[in-house]
Amino acid sequence: MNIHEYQAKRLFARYDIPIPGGDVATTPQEARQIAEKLGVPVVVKAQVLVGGRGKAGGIKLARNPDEAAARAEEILGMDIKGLTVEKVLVDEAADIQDELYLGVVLDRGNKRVILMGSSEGGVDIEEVAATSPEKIVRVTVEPLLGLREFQARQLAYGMGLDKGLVRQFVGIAQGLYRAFMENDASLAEINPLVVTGDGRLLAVDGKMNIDDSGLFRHPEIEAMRDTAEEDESERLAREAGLSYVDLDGEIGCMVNGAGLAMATMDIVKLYGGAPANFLDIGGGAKADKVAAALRIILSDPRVKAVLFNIFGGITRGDEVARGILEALSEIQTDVPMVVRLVGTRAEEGRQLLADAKMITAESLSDAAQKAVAAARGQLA
Amino acid sequence: MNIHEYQAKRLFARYDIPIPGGDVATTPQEARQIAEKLGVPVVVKAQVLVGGRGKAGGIKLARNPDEAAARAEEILGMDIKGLTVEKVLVDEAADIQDELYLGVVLDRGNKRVILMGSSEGGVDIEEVAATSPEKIVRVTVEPLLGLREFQARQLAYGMGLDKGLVRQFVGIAQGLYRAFMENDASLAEINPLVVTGDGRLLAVDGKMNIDDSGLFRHPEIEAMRDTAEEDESERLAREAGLSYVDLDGEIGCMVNGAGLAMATMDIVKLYGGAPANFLDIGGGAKADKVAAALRIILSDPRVKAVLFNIFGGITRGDEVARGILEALSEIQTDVPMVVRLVGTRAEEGRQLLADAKMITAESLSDAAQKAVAAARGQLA
Amino acid sequence: MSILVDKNTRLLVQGITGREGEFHTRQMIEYGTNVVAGVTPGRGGQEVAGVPVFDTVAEAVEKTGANASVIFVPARFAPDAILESAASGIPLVVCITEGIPALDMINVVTYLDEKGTYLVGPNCPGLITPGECKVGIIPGNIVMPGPVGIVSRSGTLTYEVIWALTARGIGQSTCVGIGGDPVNGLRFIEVLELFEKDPQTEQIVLIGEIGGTAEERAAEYIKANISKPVVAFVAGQTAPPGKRMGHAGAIISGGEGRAEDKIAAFEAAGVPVAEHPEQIADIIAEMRS
Amino acid sequence: MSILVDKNTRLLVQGITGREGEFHTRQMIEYGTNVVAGVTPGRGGQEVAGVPVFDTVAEAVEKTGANASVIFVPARFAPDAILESAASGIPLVVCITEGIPALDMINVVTYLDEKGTYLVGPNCPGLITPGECKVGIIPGNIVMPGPVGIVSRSGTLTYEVIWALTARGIGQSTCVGIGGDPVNGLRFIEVLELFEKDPQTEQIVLIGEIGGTAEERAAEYIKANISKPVVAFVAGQTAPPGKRMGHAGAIISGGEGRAEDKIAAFEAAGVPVAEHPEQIADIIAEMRS
Repeated sequence: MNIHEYQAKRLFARYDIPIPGGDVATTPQEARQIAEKLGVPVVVKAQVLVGGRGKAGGIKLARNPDEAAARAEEILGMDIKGLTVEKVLVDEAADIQDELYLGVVLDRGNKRVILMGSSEGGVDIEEVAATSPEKIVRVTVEPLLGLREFQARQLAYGMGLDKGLVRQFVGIAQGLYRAFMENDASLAEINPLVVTGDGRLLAVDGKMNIDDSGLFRHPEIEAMRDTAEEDESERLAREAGLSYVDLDGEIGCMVNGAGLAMATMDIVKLYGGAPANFLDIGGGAKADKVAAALRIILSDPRVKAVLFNIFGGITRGDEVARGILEALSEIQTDVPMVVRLVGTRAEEGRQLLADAKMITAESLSDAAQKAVAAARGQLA
Repeated sequence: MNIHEYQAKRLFARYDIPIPGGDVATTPQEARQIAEKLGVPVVVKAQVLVGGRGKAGGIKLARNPDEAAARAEEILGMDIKGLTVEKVLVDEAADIQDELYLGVVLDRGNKRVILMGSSEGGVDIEEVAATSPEKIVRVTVEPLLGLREFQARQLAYGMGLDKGLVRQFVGIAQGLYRAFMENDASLAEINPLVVTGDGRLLAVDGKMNIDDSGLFRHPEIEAMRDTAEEDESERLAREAGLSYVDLDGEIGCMVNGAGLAMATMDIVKLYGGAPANFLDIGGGAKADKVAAALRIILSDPRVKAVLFNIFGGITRGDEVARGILEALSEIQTDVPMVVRLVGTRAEEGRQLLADAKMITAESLSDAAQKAVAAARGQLA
Repeated sequence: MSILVDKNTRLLVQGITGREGEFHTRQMIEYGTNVVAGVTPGRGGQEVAGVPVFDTVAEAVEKTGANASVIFVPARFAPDAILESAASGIPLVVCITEGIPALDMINVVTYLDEKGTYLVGPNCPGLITPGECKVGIIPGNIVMPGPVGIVSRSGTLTYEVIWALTARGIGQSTCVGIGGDPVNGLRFIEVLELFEKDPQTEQIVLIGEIGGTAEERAAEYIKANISKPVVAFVAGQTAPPGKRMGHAGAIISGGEGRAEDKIAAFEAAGVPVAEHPEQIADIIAEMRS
Repeated sequence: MSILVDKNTRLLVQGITGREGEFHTRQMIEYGTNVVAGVTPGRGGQEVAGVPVFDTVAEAVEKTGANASVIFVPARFAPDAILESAASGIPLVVCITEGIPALDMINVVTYLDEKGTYLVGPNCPGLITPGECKVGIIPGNIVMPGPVGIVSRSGTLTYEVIWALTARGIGQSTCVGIGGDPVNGLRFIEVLELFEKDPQTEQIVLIGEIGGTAEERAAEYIKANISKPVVAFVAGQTAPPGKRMGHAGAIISGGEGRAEDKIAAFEAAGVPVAEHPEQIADIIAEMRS
């Protein structure tokens, strides 16, 4: 789960990381009031859970409260990569002398948490990694020891930080590490970490991703979830306990198992189609879950065909068939459907679906080709 | 540093360990009030930093507030192993069905923290270890992992605990472990951990020793120090930064280095004397520290001779000599003094002391023998 | 021969009294797995499917000589369960449980590495040596004994491949689902090493997916160390970056984890990459003919 | 020959700009120790006693090839300093600092054990190979090169013994003060093992004290593994139980740590135990005659 910049920074502040004064506005009037209270030039920043806000015009400077209101007016309601801006953060504009990068990430290959620092802040760290990898300094955290001060200093000196800033930096690095660990993050990032004209370090932008599996012990973070930012289908799927990702294609997919679901999407593409979604109903899904899944798929107007690929192990073919029938009993649809059922109670499932005007397939290749043809109106 | 039972239990309670209701009284009237408030039979317990209170008559049952006052009257002011009882703890009397032992200690040999549990509570665990070692169950905490739930369960099942009590026990074990770790303890002990008639676990007695080296980060524990319980000489020595332990003998010892100080005590004994104290002035002591040390030694009326054994490394012989002279300029004393100075600036030191009527010695054996003789009035 | 589990495996089931634990215990016994013990704290002394239940793993090991464990306990208790097995000296721990926080797993795998304990999973279907021993939830009716070793980050996708192989009359030595979590136990490399040493295994199937760099590392390792033919497949070519595709570990992020990079790495290592799951079986069949 | 330090030791001093650090750096240089670097964060680029100072140990090691470090930083920074040296690949770390919390040291020594880094101390005088290299604070003017290896939990008590040996014309191979803390690095056993292998060492002196069971373990080890003659001494026969005698580790508690038990253990292992420090030299002299 991702949280907004303002949420990440407020969380960082709880770990003694200095952030600019500021607050969130949902209207230009609120933006004006915040700017008035701050009494200094401000930056108005779109709060959307997607990268590239700056390039899209979602971050603007304002010298006074009137300008702040005007900039907020421009940004609120803006569409950034398909997401509507509902909130802006109005922050004190920092006196930026230098921009650094500091991030805590999970190094999956080495099964360790690492800290990365760079003197090249304010740009995408992946870009720095690609163009000047020597500008990125890394330290690996030993699970037994946690992040040690000497490691934070190694980062600081390695980044070529001014000696007078090292102590501040060490505090920030330790705070960011704690914020990462104590909130089950998979990413905690300050970019840029700014050196101000008067020699202070300031977290001007913040980003944090939380491990979904760890959310159960952080209800206060779960409460930060911005459902307005969430795709409607993805929200419904999450509530139904389904793993769902909305995509741009025309073939809806319902599969049991994440790897098989991806492989199903891929084979649709291989045969000339495009998947409309990733959808894993999980192991042992019952009819009601299957029905919910089908309703979500069919709610997408782009969907021109549905492909069911169920390899029964714990999941039973008859349960899946019942779920399909349940959903179809409520929804009127002309969308053609291709069903491939294999494994546990597949035969019973196929019999249940015999009257439902489904296209059946034996192999996955066969099913994918039929689904692509059906979406083109060449079948059914 | 040791803390009182009532302090240990209050600390345990902060880690969700159940303790009996109760409070501390310094007068019989207070004891009566506490018993009234509790409204049940109580136990009146002497709060002294020494073992064996029970056998000494320092723990008594009282069925009502009048009895509580009477028992407090008897216990307050009592002398237990040289310490005067200044406070009593008035606790609800528990309905004791069974007595267990639970302790967290540092296993020095293996450089690990271990938990020990036993179904034989209420008696000295060393006694259990000696008589029925199979009754003690141990688990070793991996530094990487901390105390894990499965380990607490292993203890519980190993102790033969009733299954219905295991969950409570696991919580108590984890609380005690955290109390140990978060307070830099060297020992945290519940003895007995009582099983009550209504199936609850209750920490009826508690003991905690704190690592002096860790005290700097626990000012709230440092504030628990009961200076009234402390030997006056030991308090003065602590304040002067000296390592001092009061003993029963007649030969005062001043030495630099802990090992050498012990060896000096031992050799005094070897030659028929008895050391009056352990005293390590530490490395590089200046004159004022030496003077403070000598004042403390001479304040002990049992002291019949003083032995200075200084092996100069960082410590300088002339500094030690100056400290001795400084102290002697203030104190009138007839106590004979034997000085052995070796190493850094020993010669200068000896010259400074030439006029001070000191007995000098070359070797440690020589010094010890002379000190023993001097204490017997056979020298000086 | 085979790897990790066989006729000599004496299996302990952690969470045996739970719904899933009991169901799969029966399935494993039915397949012929020697399930010697179950563990559920507080349920010691009971029996499930004829298997004695103990309160602690230590006691179960002592009384039954269990040498492998499989875990069916909820995510918040699973790290402790893994550690309990490892601390009790069990050399192979298989964790089926999904949804364990990644940061919890860091300490767990670090401890298991120090102990030299093998961990398969978490968030995996377990493993099966056809005709000998099933540990986990891979359907026993789709496998058959034979020469192909399978290692996979996926569950049902693996079944698909096994099915395709079996349909062509090609059996498997051992099928290992290493799981879809970002921080897990055995990775491709360790399992490849075991297959390389296993005399029964003649070809190896590696099923990867987007996320992380385990496939890239595996490709390098194969080039340097594996003499047996390997066929790879990578799921998620159509997955968008930044989105978690079901498995906690199946996400393209921080510029790493793309299917195309993984496929390129295999091709650079001379490992043929199938275009779809069933094609894996075709390639293996061709290799064997 | 000798153990742990010699002419090839390239020493780094952590906390070199502090009062103690600077003083002892000068003493060590004067003795002939090759002090190649100092480290104090924020003081990189300066010089102390002609020794270049760096901000981090990693940089100091890279620039100077330091292969041992000695620590003179205050107790609350010392664990970090030890870890910094170990993490930077230095194989021998000597920590003079007194007053480090015991629980901090548990994680530190666990990490160093995993890395295979030797730690001497903390709360120790360091070590000296007479005529070659002094690391720490043992006075250089009392030692002389020779055949006796010394290992001790104490500081000045060790000087006393060295002094007595030197006075009798008996030199030392290496003198190692392992320190008086309850949780420390090298123990008697590890140092005994090194002396056993060292051709220069002909006799070994072991100086123990009350607290813990290191002496009992050493006695067992000597009986089983040490062929060279060992003389022991145990300080604290007159110490009362439950009282800390200066050193954090010198306390009789929980029924363990008594001098009489330690002496009995040595005697049972056939190790002569001196009655007082000077007698150690007498016994060694007799052995050598």
